[in-house]
Amino acid sequence: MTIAASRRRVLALGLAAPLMLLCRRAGATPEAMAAAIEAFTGGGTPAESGITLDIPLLVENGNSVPITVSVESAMTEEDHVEEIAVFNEANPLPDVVRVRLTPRSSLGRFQTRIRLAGSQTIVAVARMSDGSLRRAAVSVIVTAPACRES
Amino acid sequence: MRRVVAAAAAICAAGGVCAGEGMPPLTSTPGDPERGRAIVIDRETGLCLLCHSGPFPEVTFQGDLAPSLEGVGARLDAAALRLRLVDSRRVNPDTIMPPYHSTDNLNRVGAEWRGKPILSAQQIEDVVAFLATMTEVAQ
Amino acid sequence: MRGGAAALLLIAATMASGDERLSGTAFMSPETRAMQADDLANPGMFAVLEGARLWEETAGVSGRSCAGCHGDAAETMKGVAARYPAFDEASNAAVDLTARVNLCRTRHQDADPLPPEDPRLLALTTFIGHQSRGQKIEPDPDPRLQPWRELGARLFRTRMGQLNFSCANCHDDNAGRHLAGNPIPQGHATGYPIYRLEWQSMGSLQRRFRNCLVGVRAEPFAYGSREFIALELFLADRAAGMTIETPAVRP
Amino acid sequence: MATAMVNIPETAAPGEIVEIKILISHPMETGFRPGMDGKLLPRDIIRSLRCEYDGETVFTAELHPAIAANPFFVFHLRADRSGEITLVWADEKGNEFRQSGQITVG
Repeated sequence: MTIAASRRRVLALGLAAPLMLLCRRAGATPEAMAAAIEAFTGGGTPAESGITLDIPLLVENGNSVPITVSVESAMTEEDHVEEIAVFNEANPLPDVVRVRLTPRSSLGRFQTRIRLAGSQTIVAVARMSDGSLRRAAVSVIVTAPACRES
Repeated sequence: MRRVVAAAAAICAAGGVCAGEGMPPLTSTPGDPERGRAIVIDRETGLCLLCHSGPFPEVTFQGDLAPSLEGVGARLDAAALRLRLVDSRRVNPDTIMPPYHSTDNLNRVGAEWRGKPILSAQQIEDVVAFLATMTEVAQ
Repeated sequence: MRGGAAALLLIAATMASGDERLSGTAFMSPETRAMQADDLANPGMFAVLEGARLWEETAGVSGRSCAGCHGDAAETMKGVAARYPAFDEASNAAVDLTARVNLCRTRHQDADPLPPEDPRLLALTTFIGHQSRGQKIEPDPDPRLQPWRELGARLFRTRMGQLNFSCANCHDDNAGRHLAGNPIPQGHATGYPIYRLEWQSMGSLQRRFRNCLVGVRAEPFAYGSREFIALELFLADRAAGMTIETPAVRP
Repeated sequence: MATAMVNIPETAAPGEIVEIKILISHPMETGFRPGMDGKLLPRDIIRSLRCEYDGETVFTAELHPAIAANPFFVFHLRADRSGEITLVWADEKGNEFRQSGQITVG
């Protein structure tokens, strides 16, 4: 099994919350996120309801942030969630994760852990089997930016 | 490296805040309040808001180990502010405030920092100039 | 802040029992606590699994495994981490669990010691520590450890670095307050080795010490140094009776 | 090598919604982070995860570098027949890993 390499040079400054940002400057921007969402939606306009993005509003460490996306759906053959995509506006890349569900998923929901390079808005977009779209956005505050090694 | 020598500091009784104590300017160039503000809010230069809080809307997370900086310019004059920045231990030997312009009696300072004060004399003047403008207290 | 209310509840519950000491767990967000509490969500459990594998694996020219001498760790290692650092007769010194693993390697397995923070060393110490999860910290009372105890207590109160902070300045005098928004825990080492979100990996208590020392711009002590072992022993005394959580998750 | 801790229920009532949980041991190196030498560490991520239930793909995920180290996923299935539930995940070097569990419905 693989365990993340743990020996790295001690570089950070500051007190218990060390302060040196070792990431490259973030590459994603609100515009890059909008473009990625546009590519996913194909230009359709999502409804701002029927979907919930659950994420802590105040994040202790951007290296691991739990998120749950829940989409209201009967999850039948005729009417189910086909795909959910999560986007961000401040990491190096706008894409976070995409999942494809099936009627046998039984719930339009999944949970994972993501990285956030600083405070920003996270957007989840769901595409339903009838082609309709739903969207939820949450602004989160990250107390300690990700990608620092101390 | 030249030892940083503080001039004319009135040493007060332990823990006490004495009237009239202070320190004259460290440089002949007056401090720049704008540069001082930038130092105060910077987490790697001034480090102030790790422990203090204050009216700095752009800094989301501020500390609560030390008093708010709001109105500090009304409580202390420039000379008193300077003394506390240069070496707060002269006012209170048990203070947790780092000595910003003194390298006296420090222990195991990391190689990168050894013999160097946290802020230069001019940076101290900039911060003093800025803090002295902080005379308002929100109602 | 959602974490605040839950942490206060924990604090209230603990104070009712007459002990005001709190593990770092009490200062974490509900999300990070949940990550620690569920073994199937806690990445530290990978170190436990890897340690279990290494426990059975032979090392060095001796061809011996840990299990070859110590048998079933669930029985023989139960409570061991709760008593460390301990006095080692042969070297006439205090040794922590990490040093003990390496002493076993050199003395009994005829193997090279593993370098500090080596994933295998972390896995073995996490696995051994995990055998004491739920048990109370019970420091070794050996009187020969007294000089280490005193050194550790002194170091904890010694101001260091350009920023001139001691451990006690934060973890005794200002625990519960916030350093730029981050709550300062009481500094009880109940869950080491830990999976730290900041590191995105496992790390030892000594690595954590080094973080703090670098943070106050001090020259960190070396891995395995007398000073670090002494600090570990002092922290064990300070946390005596608290419950071992290895592998803990920390932000 | 990549191991994982997987939670697949062993039994379920017909039609019951069961939770599947997986934690994969993997650094998810983003390719944006410098190593000791100051050079960027090469990207190394788990790129995909899928769940097969009795041979049918019921859930897939496409992972990006923004997924945290040691990827963790929780999702659900409707248990309507006994069979094998297999989780399959792959990195970008072509390595594929799988772990299975048998679920008995009835």
